[in-house]
Amino acid sequence: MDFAFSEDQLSFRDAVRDLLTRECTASVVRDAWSNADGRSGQVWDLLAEMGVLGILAPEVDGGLGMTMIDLVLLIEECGRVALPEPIIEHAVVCAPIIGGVVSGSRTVTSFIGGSPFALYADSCEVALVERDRRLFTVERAALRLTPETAVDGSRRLSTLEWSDSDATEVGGPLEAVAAFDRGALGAAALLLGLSHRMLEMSVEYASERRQFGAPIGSFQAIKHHLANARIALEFARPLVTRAAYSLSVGDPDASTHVSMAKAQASDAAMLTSEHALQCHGAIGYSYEYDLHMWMKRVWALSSSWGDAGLHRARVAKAVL
Amino acid sequence: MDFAFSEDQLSFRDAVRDLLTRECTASVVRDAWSNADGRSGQVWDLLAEMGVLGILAPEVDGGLGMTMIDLVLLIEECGRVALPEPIIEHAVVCAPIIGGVVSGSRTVTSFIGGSPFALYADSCEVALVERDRRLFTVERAALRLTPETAVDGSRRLSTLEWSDSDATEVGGPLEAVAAFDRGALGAAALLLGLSHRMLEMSVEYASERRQFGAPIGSFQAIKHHLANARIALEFARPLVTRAAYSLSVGDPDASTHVSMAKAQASDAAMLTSEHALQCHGAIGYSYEYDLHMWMKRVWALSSSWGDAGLHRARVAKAVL
Amino acid sequence: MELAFSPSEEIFRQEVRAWLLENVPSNAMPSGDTREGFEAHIDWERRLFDARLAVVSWPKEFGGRDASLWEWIIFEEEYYRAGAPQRVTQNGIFLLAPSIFQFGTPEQQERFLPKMASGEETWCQGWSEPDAGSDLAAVSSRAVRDEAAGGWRLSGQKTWTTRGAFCTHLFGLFRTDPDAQRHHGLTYLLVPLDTPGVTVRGFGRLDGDEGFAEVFFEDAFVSDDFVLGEVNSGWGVAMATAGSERGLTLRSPGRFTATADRLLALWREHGDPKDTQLRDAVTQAWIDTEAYRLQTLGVVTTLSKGGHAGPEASMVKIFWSELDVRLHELAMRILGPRAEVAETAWAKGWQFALSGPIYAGTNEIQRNVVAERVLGLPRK
Amino acid sequence: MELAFSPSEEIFRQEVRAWLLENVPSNAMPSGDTREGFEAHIDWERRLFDARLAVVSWPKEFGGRDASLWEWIIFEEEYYRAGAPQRVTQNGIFLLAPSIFQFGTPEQQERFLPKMASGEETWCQGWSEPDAGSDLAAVSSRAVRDEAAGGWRLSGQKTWTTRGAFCTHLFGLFRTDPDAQRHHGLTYLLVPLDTPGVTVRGFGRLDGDEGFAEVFFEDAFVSDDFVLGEVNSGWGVAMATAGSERGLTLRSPGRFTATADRLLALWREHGDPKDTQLRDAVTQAWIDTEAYRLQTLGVVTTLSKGGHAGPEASMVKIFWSELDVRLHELAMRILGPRAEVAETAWAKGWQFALSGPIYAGTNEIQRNVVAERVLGLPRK
Repeated sequence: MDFAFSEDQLSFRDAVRDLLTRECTASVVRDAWSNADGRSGQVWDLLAEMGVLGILAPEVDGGLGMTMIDLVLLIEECGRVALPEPIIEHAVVCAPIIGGVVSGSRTVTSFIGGSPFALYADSCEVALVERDRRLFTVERAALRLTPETAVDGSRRLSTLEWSDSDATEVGGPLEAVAAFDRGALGAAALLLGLSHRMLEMSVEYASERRQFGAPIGSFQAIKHHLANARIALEFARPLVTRAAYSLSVGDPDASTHVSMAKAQASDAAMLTSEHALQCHGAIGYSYEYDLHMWMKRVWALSSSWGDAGLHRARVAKAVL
Repeated sequence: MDFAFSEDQLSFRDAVRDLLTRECTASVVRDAWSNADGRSGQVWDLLAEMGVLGILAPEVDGGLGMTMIDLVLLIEECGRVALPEPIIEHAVVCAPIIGGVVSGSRTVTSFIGGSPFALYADSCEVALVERDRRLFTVERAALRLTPETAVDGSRRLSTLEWSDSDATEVGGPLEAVAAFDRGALGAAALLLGLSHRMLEMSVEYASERRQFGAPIGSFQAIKHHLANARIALEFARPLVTRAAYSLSVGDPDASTHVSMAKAQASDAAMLTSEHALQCHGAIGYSYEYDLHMWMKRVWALSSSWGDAGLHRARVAKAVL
Repeated sequence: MELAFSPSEEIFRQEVRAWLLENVPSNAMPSGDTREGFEAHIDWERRLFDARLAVVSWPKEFGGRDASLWEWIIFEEEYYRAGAPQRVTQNGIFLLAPSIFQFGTPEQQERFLPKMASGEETWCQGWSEPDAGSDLAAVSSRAVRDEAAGGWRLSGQKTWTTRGAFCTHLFGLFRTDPDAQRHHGLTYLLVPLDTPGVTVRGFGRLDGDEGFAEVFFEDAFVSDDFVLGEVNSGWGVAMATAGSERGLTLRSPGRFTATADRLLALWREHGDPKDTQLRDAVTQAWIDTEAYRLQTLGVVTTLSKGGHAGPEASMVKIFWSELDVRLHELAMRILGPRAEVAETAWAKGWQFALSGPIYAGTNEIQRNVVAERVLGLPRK
Repeated sequence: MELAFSPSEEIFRQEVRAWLLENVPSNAMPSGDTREGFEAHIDWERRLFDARLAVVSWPKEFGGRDASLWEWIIFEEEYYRAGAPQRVTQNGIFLLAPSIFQFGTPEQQERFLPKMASGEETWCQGWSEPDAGSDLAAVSSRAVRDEAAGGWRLSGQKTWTTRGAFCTHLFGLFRTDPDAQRHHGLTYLLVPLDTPGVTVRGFGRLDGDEGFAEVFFEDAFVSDDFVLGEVNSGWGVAMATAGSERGLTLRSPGRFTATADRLLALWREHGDPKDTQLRDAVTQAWIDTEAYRLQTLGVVTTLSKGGHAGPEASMVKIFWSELDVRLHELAMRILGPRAEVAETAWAKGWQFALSGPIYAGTNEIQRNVVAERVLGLPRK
């Protein structure tokens, strides 16, 4: 029994954190709200260069042929900086089953698992889509896009339509469930990262902001709000790690473990977002301050890839 | 529109409060945990003398022929002192439909609405029972009792069995629903009274008890626990009052109003009980201190006469 | 106890309902917290005023109808039930006006109230400052006496001023006695925003609308006529009405009842009836909405009989603000992944609801008030 | 990362499971927090000890097996899964023993540990006093130096001492430097309860059992051999192990996993499958139980590699205590009005669970610790 990441996994995580802290600053995220494709520009290529996009891709395809337990910490880092990219769709969902994703130049999105929208479909080259519980790829040119504006301005949404004749089958029902599970776990990891950063922002602000002659972080109500967020995250992370492990080793209960992780991470992230805003007060409610970009990503991801209720129902079916 | 009790109603309430504060002390409640019948002895007769037991009884029967809006505040007072008596069963459920309850000498209990137990059946003279959605009375001698020990030592529980030949029909399905509604509203009123007293005990204790050089009630965590209880009660009472009014005027939505009241009062009382214990710390956890008797009554009443979930389901059926 | 409205109150309800049915725009206006939307909303306010529906509870002479509090409750119910536009005049008519009625001179009432009612003059609130948010008594904006000119010269900065970039006037607290501490030595001033020396910079809120503003004062002059109440007694002016009115007039039950009705409709259309988990939560939100409405009827009964609301108003503020969050959160849960589409009333309403536990005194501060002033727990 | 136990660990599990299957009494014993129940439980402890299962993680010389923390986790899982009796020795073996291992002299280890393991000597905790509950540093019980006799004379009072009326020994903090303030000048003493001058009065807990005691000291003498750690350094002794051990050994995951398993069984038997509201809550409680188990695996991994637990233990304490309340509350909801029957494990367990957020440092204090020492928020 050893419930810890390896030194290699941790140093890869540190390297990705360094890269993202340097390159994917809050102003990169803010730019994505108003730029053409809602994405980060060069950060995507830098992640490709580091090998992050191809972790799950087969070695024969130029990938690293590794597993979810090698990737999960890196996805969390993408959450920490609110990376505006189809990182889950491309690197987590599609990498193991669609070729050519390693360099990042042929970006893949997905439209599966009953999701009403695809993310960044307008700037992707290909989409993984689901119909009748089977998976297909469709090239960008063959997709009809109907865009929708999201609350999170960097999330470019569209609904997709396509003709069967333009779709190439790449998997059946088992692959479809596995792809959804990977997506849900990816979302859970992103939510952890987003939440930890919101909590950091809140601790920093509450330690500096003074009211009634003291830092507001010295007041017990603020302390307990943020302690509760920290506790929720403390007891979400092990579920996310375990689900990543189960996917990696092909545990027969992996889907249930993923659902536990996503339910817990969704709830913990919503709680953190609520307390983070409340502890910031009015400044957190202003558009110029960064917090709202993290919050809005959390709102979106907590209900994407199955919300907490859907995942608890999946767990209930398995364990009750 | 006038959402206030009349002067008469308020002075009757005050008189009952005076009586109960004087006569139904915590030691009377404590005695009921170990005495023969689990009841208050003379307090019952004093309530009868004041006319409380016969408020809903028809005038022809010696009662006051009044309505639930005249009674609800008095029931709340019974809750405040944790009166160990079948006050709901006798004065709220049975008084309008069974004769001879005014003097209190012929005490009536009830075994209706799907409740698994009757209260104080061993010391009552008659029971109102339900079978096939119809109401009957059965004399004590014709009842077979199987006692059960309750967590609240003053609640003497039994299951009842009887022969149809010993049962006298006193009402059909409509009366059965009305009797259950009265019982549920009575329980809601008791819960309010119990909760307000628990809150008072907690405020008193937190104002006196010092730790870290200050009264614990000056710490924000304690303040917010008790404020939350107070708010929950503030927004439960109007629902209880409205339900009493609706029963009094025969509002067609009265059952729904009762369910709203019982759901809210159950939840508010459970919340208050939790915070009251937590703010007391170890002393509240000791048997010698009075708080636990109030808490245990709350636990019992919050799930008797329909728990919050059952009543919300009733509301859902009506409004969704 | 009597829980029915009188025949004359019901007639009033019918009149209001009929007028709204005829007049409420069928297409949603742009947000009143943007410049274009604000102007459209002021047009709407003018129509309300012309129908004598802008400020029903005010005296006739100032544009009202001398309506009772009960009629005001009815008006609000009908207004929100009809889906009528946001009231961009609210900080004037609901927050400032009660103070002017209580503390203003007859001249001030005559000067300010009719134009406020008609929307000709629009008011924003100047409480918060960069270092005075929850801690309102930390206000440091100054007003220095100009004896010669018969007035006050203002300097300092206000912020988080809702619709400050579009309003014509600001009311706020300024420190007039520099030696006094905390809530002493403050004066309640009424400031035209076109006064020389006043600069307003709008900035964005969470939902992207430019609904906030910073207001800078550099030697801006206001005359003595623009002092509300006594000099150095501004805290009392601000608090006296806040306590009794805030809980009631800022957020009438009609607003939440209308939201709850929409939530129930959303549930009926999109909810899974087999999902008793979500059904239970929706039902509880409805119960809470009813609890809020009924609690308000109790408060109005008390006020109608000459009573006061007191610190219990803090419970009201906590309850409605958290209820509003819950109502919208449930809508988001019903909508599921579709909730992130920006162009829905729910997405906008959710973002707005999140401000409730923060503005008008954070709920943490309100809970302190409940603990100390309602329950009597020790301050320290 | 490797989330399977090793073959030798699985063999250990099988041995423990087989022994428990054979030995756990089929009828529930009376509560160990009553006099008769306590004695029955001590007999049980003796059988555990004879099987070398009382203190598996201790060195062999003191009655253990030198088991790893992983094996200890396995032992606990099996113990609670088997529904084996309450450990009335727990305050000795889980709370005092780690301190004796860390701070005790070889002679003290030899003197105290074997008899603790066998249940011959049973220990209760003497932290709380009438005026020192959450505020442990307010301890005022005194120990005055008796140089001639080579020891200390105790006076004062402890209270809320669990099973104090039945245990043979008490460990606690006493003020040895009357001039020192708060957590300075305290000494950690081991006190036989049959010492002249010690009086114990048992009193009832919430659930009616006489599980609490007051312990009075009037010039009671303990010799220097009974000082654990340095004189005037008792606070450090008490805290050093509390931080790293409390979170782990006081409440092992096996306990909650067993409760959750019983809850799931109760749901399957009595739950309404169409009630997704309650089903959802039961499922969430199961998820939380799993989260607790997995989080502990992380802590054990850290400790096994020589790391320390630190203030994160406060998160653990908050989580298990509130999880335990929730698990029992859900059982009460499933049972509905039948829950008030006293003679069920759930009713008893519910009442016990309510003490969790209070003892071992109230959750309010633990949340302060999380805020200040995990998150780094300012103390003042």
